[in-house]
Amino acid sequence: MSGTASPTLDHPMSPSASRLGHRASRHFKEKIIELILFSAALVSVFTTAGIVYILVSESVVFFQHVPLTSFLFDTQWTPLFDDAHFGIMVLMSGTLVSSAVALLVAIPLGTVIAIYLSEFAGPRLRELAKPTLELLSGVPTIVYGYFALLFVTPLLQKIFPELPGFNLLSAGLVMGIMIIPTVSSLAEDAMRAVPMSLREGSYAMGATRFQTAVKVVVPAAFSGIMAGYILGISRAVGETMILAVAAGMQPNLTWNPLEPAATITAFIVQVALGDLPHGSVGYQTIFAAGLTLMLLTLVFNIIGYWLRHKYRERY
Amino acid sequence: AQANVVKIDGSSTVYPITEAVAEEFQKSEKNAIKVTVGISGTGGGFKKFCRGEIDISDASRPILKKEMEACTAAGIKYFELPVAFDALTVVINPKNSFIKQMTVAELKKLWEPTAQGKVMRWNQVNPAWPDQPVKLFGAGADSGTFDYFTEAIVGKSKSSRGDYTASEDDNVLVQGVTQDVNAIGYFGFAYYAENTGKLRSVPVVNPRGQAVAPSMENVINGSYEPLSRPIFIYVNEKSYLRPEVQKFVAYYMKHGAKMSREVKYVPLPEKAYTGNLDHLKKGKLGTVFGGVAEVGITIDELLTREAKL
Amino acid sequence: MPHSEHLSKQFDSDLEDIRSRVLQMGGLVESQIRSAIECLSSGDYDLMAQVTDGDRQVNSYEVEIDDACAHVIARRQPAASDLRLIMAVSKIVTDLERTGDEAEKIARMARQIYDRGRLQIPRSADVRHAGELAVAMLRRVLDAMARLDAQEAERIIAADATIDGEFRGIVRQLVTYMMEDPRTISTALDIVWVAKAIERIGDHIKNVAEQVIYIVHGTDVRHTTREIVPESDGGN
Amino acid sequence: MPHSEHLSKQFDSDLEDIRSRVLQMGGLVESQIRSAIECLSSGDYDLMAQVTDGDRQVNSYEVEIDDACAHVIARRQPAASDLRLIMAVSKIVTDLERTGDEAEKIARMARQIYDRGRLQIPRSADVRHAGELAVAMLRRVLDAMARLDAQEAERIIAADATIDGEFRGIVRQLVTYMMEDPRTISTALDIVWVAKAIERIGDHIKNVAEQVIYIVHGTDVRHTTREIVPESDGGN
Amino acid sequence: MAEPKPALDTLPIKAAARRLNFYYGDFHALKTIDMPIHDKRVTALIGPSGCGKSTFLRCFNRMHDLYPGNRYEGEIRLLPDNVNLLDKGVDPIEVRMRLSMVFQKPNPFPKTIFENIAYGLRVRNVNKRAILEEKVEEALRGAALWNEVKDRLHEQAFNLSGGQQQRLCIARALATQPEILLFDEPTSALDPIATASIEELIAELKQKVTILIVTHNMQQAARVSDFTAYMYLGEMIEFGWTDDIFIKPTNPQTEAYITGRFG
Amino acid sequence: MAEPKPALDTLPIKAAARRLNFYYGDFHALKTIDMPIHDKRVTALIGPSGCGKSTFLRCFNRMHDLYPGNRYEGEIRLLPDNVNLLDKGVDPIEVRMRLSMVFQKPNPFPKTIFENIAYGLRVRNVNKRAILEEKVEEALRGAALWNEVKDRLHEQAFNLSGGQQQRLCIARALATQPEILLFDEPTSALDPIATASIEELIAELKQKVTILIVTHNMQQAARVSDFTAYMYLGEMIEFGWTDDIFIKPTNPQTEAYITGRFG
Amino acid sequence: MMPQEVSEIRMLIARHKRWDVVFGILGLVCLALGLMTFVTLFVDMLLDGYNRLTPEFFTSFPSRRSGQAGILSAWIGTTLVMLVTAVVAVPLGVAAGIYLEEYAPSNWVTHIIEINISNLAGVPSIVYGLLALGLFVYEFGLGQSIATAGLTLALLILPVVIVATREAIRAIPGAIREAAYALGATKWQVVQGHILPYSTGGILTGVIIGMARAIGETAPIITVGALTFIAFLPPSPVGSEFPFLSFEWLMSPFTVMPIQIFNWTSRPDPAFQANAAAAGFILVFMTLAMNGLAIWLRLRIRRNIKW
Repeated sequence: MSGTASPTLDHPMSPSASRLGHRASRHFKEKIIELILFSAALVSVFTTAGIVYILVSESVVFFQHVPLTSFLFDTQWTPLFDDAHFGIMVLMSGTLVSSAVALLVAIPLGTVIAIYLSEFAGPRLRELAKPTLELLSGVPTIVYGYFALLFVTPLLQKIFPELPGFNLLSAGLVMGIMIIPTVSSLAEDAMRAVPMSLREGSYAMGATRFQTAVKVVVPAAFSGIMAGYILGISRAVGETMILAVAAGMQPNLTWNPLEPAATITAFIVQVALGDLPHGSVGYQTIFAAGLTLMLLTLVFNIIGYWLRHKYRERY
Repeated sequence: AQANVVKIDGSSTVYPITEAVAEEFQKSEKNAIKVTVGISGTGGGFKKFCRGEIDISDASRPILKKEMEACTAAGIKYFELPVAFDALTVVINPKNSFIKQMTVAELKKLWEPTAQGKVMRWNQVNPAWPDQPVKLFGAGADSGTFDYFTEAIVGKSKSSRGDYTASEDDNVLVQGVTQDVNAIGYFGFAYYAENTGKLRSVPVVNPRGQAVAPSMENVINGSYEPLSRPIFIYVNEKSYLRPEVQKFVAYYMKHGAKMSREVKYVPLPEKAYTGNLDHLKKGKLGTVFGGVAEVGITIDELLTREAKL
Repeated sequence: MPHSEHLSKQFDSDLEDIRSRVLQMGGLVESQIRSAIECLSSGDYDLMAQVTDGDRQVNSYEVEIDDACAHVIARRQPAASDLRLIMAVSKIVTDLERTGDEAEKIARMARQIYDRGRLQIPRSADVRHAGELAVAMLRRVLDAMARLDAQEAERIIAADATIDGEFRGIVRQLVTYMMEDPRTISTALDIVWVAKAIERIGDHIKNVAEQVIYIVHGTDVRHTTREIVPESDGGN
Repeated sequence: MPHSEHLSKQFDSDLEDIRSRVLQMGGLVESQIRSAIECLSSGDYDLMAQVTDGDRQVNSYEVEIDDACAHVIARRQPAASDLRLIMAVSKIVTDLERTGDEAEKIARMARQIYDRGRLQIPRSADVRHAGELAVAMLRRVLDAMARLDAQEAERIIAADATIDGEFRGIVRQLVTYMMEDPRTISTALDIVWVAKAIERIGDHIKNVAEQVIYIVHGTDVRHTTREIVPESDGGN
Repeated sequence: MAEPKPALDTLPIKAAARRLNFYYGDFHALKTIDMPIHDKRVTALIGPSGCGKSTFLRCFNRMHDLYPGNRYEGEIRLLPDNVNLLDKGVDPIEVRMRLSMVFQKPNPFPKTIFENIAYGLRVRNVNKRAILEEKVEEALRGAALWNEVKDRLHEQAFNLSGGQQQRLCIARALATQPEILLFDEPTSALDPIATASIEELIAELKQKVTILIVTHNMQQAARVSDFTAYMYLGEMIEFGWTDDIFIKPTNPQTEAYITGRFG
Repeated sequence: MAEPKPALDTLPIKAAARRLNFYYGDFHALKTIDMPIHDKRVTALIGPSGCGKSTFLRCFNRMHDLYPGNRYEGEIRLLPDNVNLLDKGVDPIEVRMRLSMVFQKPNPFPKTIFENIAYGLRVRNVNKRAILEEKVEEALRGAALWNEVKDRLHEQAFNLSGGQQQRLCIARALATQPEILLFDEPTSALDPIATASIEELIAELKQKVTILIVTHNMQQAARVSDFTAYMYLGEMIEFGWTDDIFIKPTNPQTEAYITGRFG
Repeated sequence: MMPQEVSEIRMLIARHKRWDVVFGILGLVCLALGLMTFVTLFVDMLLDGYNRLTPEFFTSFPSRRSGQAGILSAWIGTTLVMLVTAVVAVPLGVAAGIYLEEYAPSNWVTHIIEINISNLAGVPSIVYGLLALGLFVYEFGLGQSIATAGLTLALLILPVVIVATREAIRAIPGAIREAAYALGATKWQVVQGHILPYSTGGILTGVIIGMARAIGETAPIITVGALTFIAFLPPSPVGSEFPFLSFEWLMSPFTVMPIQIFNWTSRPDPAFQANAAAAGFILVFMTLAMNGLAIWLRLRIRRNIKW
């Protein structure tokens, strides 16, 4: 209200003058609060900035010693050796192969479980199974690492007698199992969010449960399911301890999951624990590797972002 | 830093001894003095040490030039105290029937960088051995163990083939060798000593031509060569002014031998520990290695060097 | 027919308003007829003027009630009995208004008769009787409407024949009267118009009664009983 | 008034149906009047019977159309022009039906006159003329309704005065006629009834015209122009 | 409209509920309902919320079988083959293939317009492109949607307006040539104009198919239906010609509801 | 009802839109609207979906300020103090304290019945228990809900039925004694019976407060309002007495909409 | 419908229904596979560590003798680190979530923040370790303290808390918000009186799930360099003298459960594997309890708030 406006006699609350006074302090308080909240939101940006700063500034030192071309195209990764090679492809292959194995487990199983829980299981089974399944992602990964090494690998060796004690396959499989709840939980949430009316629409056409699930519910929940996959991929790519323990930290440019190999994360944790003098090029490799890892997950996230926007649910 | 806390960090190799000492020390002091022992690796340990963040650095190798410079720059002076010997042990699967012993040359053939991707079968190392694939396990390239092993075997530090399973966690290597009949690996003696049932050590032919199996005695008597090495703790001079650090170091020197044995390391002779105490008392600072890692130093050699300080 | 209330009190009051206005209008028309008959016998000029005035009021009732009906339909979308009530009321007010017109016409005739200086009106007793019959019928039909009494409405429909009979009798006697004394033709003709008006009032009342039946049962009885009833001669 | 179609074709066809039925009914009534007048001059008994039959058809038109109106209200909740149409139609059919009744009455009078053996009917030309006037008016009003022509409707309302004038003239002359020859009283009185019927037809047509104006403009012109128009004496 | 209405019992019947009872767990939702569904006519079910009208409708294509704890008693006979739709031996999927349903909110599948309509046929293993195309066009024409969408059959169905979506759902239901079309408050989510177009469509569809529609909007029942059934508390209170129900209902409860005196 | 209606310009006015324009970003949603809101009367806004009726209503309590990219032009004057509600200098919060709003779907807070109604007072720093209790009772009585809930004021509001919830929202709006009560399709989520009770309440409330209501249901506008404004494509097509709008609208567009000829 | 057509349809249905059965079984198998893995793990750890699950295990410090080693410093360290994590991540995350849902204008800054958060959620935990090493340990000089670990894990779960907060807030119907604004509430009044109370459950669930993730994190803490022998407890946060509260513990060295497990698993003495299994069992049990709490909260909220 403009300051000169006549007081509103018929208004039961305080006269306008005092309301105006109240208003000034109110505005100030509101602004301060907004500022505080905004600062909190900025923390995440600072975190990213910090990560990027740390990774880039250390990597810059690294790339002063190592040309980018050899980083990208060299086929050996022996940064700590006398004859140092810095071919990140070696670690990348390990990362991608192990992730691929994990996803080959997690995506089909996770999706099937999600469909099963959302469309087939009774409410009681669902209420019980979902949280129990979610515990799979709560188990410390170090535990999984030994599980892969001591339980899964010997089991696999019965099938592939040639399988070395350390291999991407077993680490990937266990990682896949660990990721199942990430995939299934998000996918199931997305499917549950599909309105009952769509399902009823399908059933009313004479469709069976399976037809309804596969032809209607899954396409409708596609974006949410994708989000689950992407998060699963991120977790697979970023997983450390399982691989450090069970995959064999052998820098090995291979696409064969039956071989041992090192991944980016495993390398970082290995160096972090090692006896390397800090500040050396060898030590800086972990930042270059970290930066690569970060970029890799960024790529997946961007793909995920794009997919989600393209197939956003509209029901 | 916190009062009454002795901060130790560094090599995972030295860790078991330091931990054992710390445990007993705290008990004897009725927990009045607190000790923390971290594992940041020798490099990580020195980094912190030279920043003045810790009082004592565990080191599986002598301090290197770069680290010395860093310490000098930060104005940090230190006592170098050898605490035990570690015997790098070459192990094979107990089911392996053809290896009785190995020479350094054979080991080199197997581990040198040029072997990568080429020497893949046992008979390529020694025609007498069968045509079986070789599975290699070794310490991580960032570890002192790796540095020492390559120096001792290949002749050049950090010079190794890359296609082997490397792990910081020696238990992982134990598992690897245990699971594969054609495996060969190397790591600290302690891990072998704890897993004698699952592994078999390979006697290595020393420069004198004797094939010597790793054992406490063989290290102490100097016959296990060239794969035995001394391990150290470095004590910050300023920290040593603090009574709790003094007490701890004193305790370390007094009980170091016992504790080393307990955790399957090779203890130094008693005089080595008293010598160390002597250095401390006399304020003899610095390293005797001049910033380079050497191989094949026997206990005697070590003692001689230390005494010269 | 449910006597419970609408969920909308406004709707209830709208309907109640219409119903009571119709009854008020009916009451007014009733008194108009009574007054007009009274004029005929008394020659009271004031009363005649009053009837003329009253007719204006009847007319405005008609307009208002019709308006109200349109509004109820537009605003309330009535159904079932409510709808039948509105539809019937819209018909009833037309009949009531025309009944009012007939009353006014009677009053006008009375004035015309008295203007001519006639003091003795032929067959006035018969006319009066027929008029009273009509008034009674109107009261009964209003009552039937108020009570939603379809049986009474049926009786009223039957009773219309009595008024028709009275009318035919009056006309027959007036014809005789005129033949006897052709000078009375003008006056007698006025009386014929009065009788015709009363007969017509009876018809309107019958229409109203038919609508009452429609309100109650939803059945349209127009042109059904009528065709069974023996044909009236004369006026209708 | 929009001539576009309803979103509901069914509603359109319902309304169209009602409208065309009203016009059919009007056409039928028109021919009834024409036939009745014809009866009067020709004495054609067959035609008279035909008119009586036709009236039954007119009646059933009324019932059907009223029923249709109720259904449209119940099912379609008409508003604005649609509502006005329905409300007006419900009034119009009453007037048309009563017009039909008057036609039948004329035919009945004709039969009565011819039954009495009268071959020469007094003032028959005048009556015929008035009748033709009424037929023309009815045709015009139906046309006005079909075309929603309110101006024409207003002209029709004004034209009602002409019929009223004709009626008064006929009655005045018949009175003279009766006075001259009292034996003709019965027949003359029948003619009076015929004239009265025609006058009444004029009134009904006027009512219809008023409803046409209501349909078009939504204004109720009843009892407004009427009061300005000089009072008619006699019948109305 | 004004032609005399034929007597009820002379009209052909497509289906009939006979002593139908329905229970949600312990709740007795439908109480001994008897009602005919006249062939090629629109029958509307009206009544206050919770009266069971939707429940009744959903019995016809056994939608209640999707949720546990529901129980039918009595019969719904489908003519001419006189099969009891509620019979345990009758597969609900088969029932749903014969009776199509259109729901309260337009629920097109997240597919193209074409695939939405083809869905029912594909479920029936009709996969030949030519046949699908023919049937889709036929269904779209039937739902008065063909002209609006013929150039964008392969766009996502969600791009359609609410009213078009609902007509798409009707087309989808029509594509399988159902014997009865069930509408469950098909316009409650639509604006008045879309509602009018759906009502118009229903009026046209009854030339070809029997229609049963639930509506909470009395006026809609009045507008679209030939027959109206008034339900209350799970009971069928009155069934009759819509004109009669809305102008002269015989049951006082129906009267009360129709006139807004409910309570 | 049938008394002659007073001439429009003799009636007291509570508020008036003057040359009001409104933009959602680039979209010109309201086009130069002039309209009076008569004091202690019910004014209904009708028109097809997207005509801007809700947008117009939401200008009155500056709800558009909650979302970015919205822009007002022109004035809404509130009488008697003749303040322009849309003035930049006028705090939208103050506007909202003077004009209450009831929404499409009942939106009680997940709090107790008492706290729901007390909320508006608490926002105004009224915290004394006695005053709150008094005002809550008054508001509940005003919304014809007191008798139904007086014994369970401290139960969760969600336990109420839909219609009760909406009356609770009305009570909540009333508690702060607003000068104008804005209703945004208040019954579109309710069944016919609850709808009737809300309409009844609106009829009573106009004794005390000026009411502006948006409804997509023409019949509802006809039932509850004294005045009706017909809007189309952001323009005010016709404003007048509800009776006139529904029986003899003057604008052919209004006529077309009212009679269902829209298109 | 013709009779033969009916029989055709019946065959079709039967064929389609076979898929229902096949998929039902497949789903159960997959589910069982997942659940069995967990159970195997859990039981395996229990069996391995069963003998070590004594009261002394919880009250003993680590030791080089496997039989005497306990997890006292580890579980207390974990508890304290989690405390720091919660205290830092919850207010920050909730505030950020509120800002983004309720305050943020739709501009490029907001967009960046949003994309950034969704990216952070996918950043591998080890990268956080690198950040913490560079930033907290070296730049801020916090060393290998409880504060460093707490802050690191707080940053790690910050996106989880933000996303959970946003989702909980988004679940509040806009109508509730509009209702409050329409009554004249200011933005903060709306947040304080409605947004926060109604989303508390959802936020809590998210926080607990985030914490359950953080509690098992090993890699970032290893990267920070916190693999430590600690045979004493941090200073008590509650003092006997004024001001009774001490924050000295924040800077205290520490160890946490996963680190302890990692430590034990890499011991030469195989007897430590039993310790590791026992500690692993306890850690899994802790996450289980936290998840259980989250589920319980979720159910409770679903019961109490209906929109």
